[in-house]
Amino acid sequence: MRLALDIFTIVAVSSGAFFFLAGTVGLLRFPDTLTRLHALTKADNLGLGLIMLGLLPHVAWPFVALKLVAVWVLALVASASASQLIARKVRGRRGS
Amino acid sequence: MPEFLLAAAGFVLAMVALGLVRILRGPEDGDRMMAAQLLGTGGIAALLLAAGGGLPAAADVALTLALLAAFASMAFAKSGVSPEAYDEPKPGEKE
Amino acid sequence: MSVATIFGICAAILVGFGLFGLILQSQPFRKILAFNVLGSGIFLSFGVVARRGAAAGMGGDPIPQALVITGIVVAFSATALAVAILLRLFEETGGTSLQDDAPKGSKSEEADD
Amino acid sequence: MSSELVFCIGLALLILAVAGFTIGVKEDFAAVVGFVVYGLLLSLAWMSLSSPDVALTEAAVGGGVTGALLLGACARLRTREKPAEGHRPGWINRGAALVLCAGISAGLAGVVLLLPDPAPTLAPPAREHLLATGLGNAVTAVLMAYRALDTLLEKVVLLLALVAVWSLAPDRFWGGRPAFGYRPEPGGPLIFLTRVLVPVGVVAGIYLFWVGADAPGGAFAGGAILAAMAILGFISGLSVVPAVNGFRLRFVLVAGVTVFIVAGLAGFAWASGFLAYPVGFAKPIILLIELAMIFSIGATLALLVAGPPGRSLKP
Repeated sequence: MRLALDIFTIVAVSSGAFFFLAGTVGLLRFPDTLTRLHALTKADNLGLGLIMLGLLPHVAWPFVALKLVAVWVLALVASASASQLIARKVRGRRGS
Repeated sequence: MPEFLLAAAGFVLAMVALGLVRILRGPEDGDRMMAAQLLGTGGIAALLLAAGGGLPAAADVALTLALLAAFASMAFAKSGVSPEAYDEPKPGEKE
Repeated sequence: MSVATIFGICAAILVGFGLFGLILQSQPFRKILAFNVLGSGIFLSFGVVARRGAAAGMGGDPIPQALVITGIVVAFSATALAVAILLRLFEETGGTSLQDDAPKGSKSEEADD
Repeated sequence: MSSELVFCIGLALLILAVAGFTIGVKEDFAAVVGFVVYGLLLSLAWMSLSSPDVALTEAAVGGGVTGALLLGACARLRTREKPAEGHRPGWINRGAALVLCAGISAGLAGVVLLLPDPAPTLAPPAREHLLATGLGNAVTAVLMAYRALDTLLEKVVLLLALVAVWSLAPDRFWGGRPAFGYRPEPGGPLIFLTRVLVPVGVVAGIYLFWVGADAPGGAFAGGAILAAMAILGFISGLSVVPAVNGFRLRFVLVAGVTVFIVAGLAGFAWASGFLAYPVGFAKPIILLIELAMIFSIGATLALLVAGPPGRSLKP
């Protein structure tokens, strides 16, 4: 059981870290602002989510686990809306 | 396992740190803001990974950071709009 | 080599960076930022002292930590005041240069906020 | 070398790089973004130094209200053409400054490295008297009991700073609303986000104050989060910055200091002197003071960001 959980953690955290790698590569290599934004959201949502998922078996108390889920949900809502805001700002500057 | 989590924390931090090159290069302010946003998320991940789920306080710090993660972006979104949008006098206000 | 040593050196260099920016940046806005970097370097060195004083089952000496907590908030209020002064200056004169009516070489009134 | 050390070295280098960037970069906006990032990294550093209370405060102040303040200021300063670059200091001056700063850094680093090895610490006495306060968090005990006078004066400093900011208002705006805040855009993401985040943030702020008695947290971190939520309301346009001469606003602003002073004076009656707490009742009194403080701190920080009264930028 222990081993299975550890393997689960390693897989989840590694894939989360991969999304951060992908997000960074996208942020650096993609040609314009809006496509970069697309790369960023992947890291924000999936990367953090997978890492949280991987950490869940390791937390000491259920309440802390709840907080981790709350962190992810907050980050999800916040980063999705923030991306919208940044995109609108970028588009607004181009449009006018 | 703690070693692995710490290594993962280092990796994530290194990745988002690389992303900071965008602050340097721009070219638009939006790009710079994005790098900060990415570092915010990556910082939360690194913080929790480094604590390895052990420290309850780390979850509180992460919660604070997550709550304020989009804060700078939100302030940025409005920052170009001048507050003069606010101009007409309101009733009951001293002039 | 310990965590405290690493951040101690980091804090010392931060203070140097901040001071350098404070002296050499010509725009007051940037001086404010530099001043904050300087301040946070000093806070961090407090943190190092706290960390080295770990005893009695605590991760660090609580007194420097408490000092830093109040310090962070006071540093913020000083920054807010400096920014407000700067914006007012900008409103009045249309610029933020400190050099216009001051003799060259005398640098800052912002510096000691 | 353990992997923790490697992580810390990496973090320290990153902090230095971002700090150097903030100081040296040409664009003001890039410097501000760098500074926001820098605050976030510092909060990680505080966690590594096992000071979670400071990490919380730094996260809330550095990541929240400071970012809003500086981004707003930067945008306002950019609204017109930037004045011509100020005179650049000559090579001699730069060299002298470099030598001076390097010297100070080296001196400080030396002092840090040469600290006596069992470093002087007040942790044991702080731990010893913790029981008498009824608190579980030594940092809160220092702030609210052992060195309560410092905290009280620090609150007064915050108020003075706010008065100083307000006094920068032109006469014709005195008593009015700060020129901060925008019209709401119905249906925009900002409105949505504000509606989602503010309730969570208010709960989180009060939660931090509440657990601060026994675990990392406290009134300063909680107050800073409340301030951030108030600012969110202002920038989304869902709430309006109150006029500075409003009675209710001023009541909230001074509530923390007032409760603190009253509790301090009561110390003469129920214990041995100013800011002394009666045995067994220290914790409820401290919580009461903190409860008043968290709202005062929140209001003060939010209004510091909002700036002096004045509804138009036009001179």
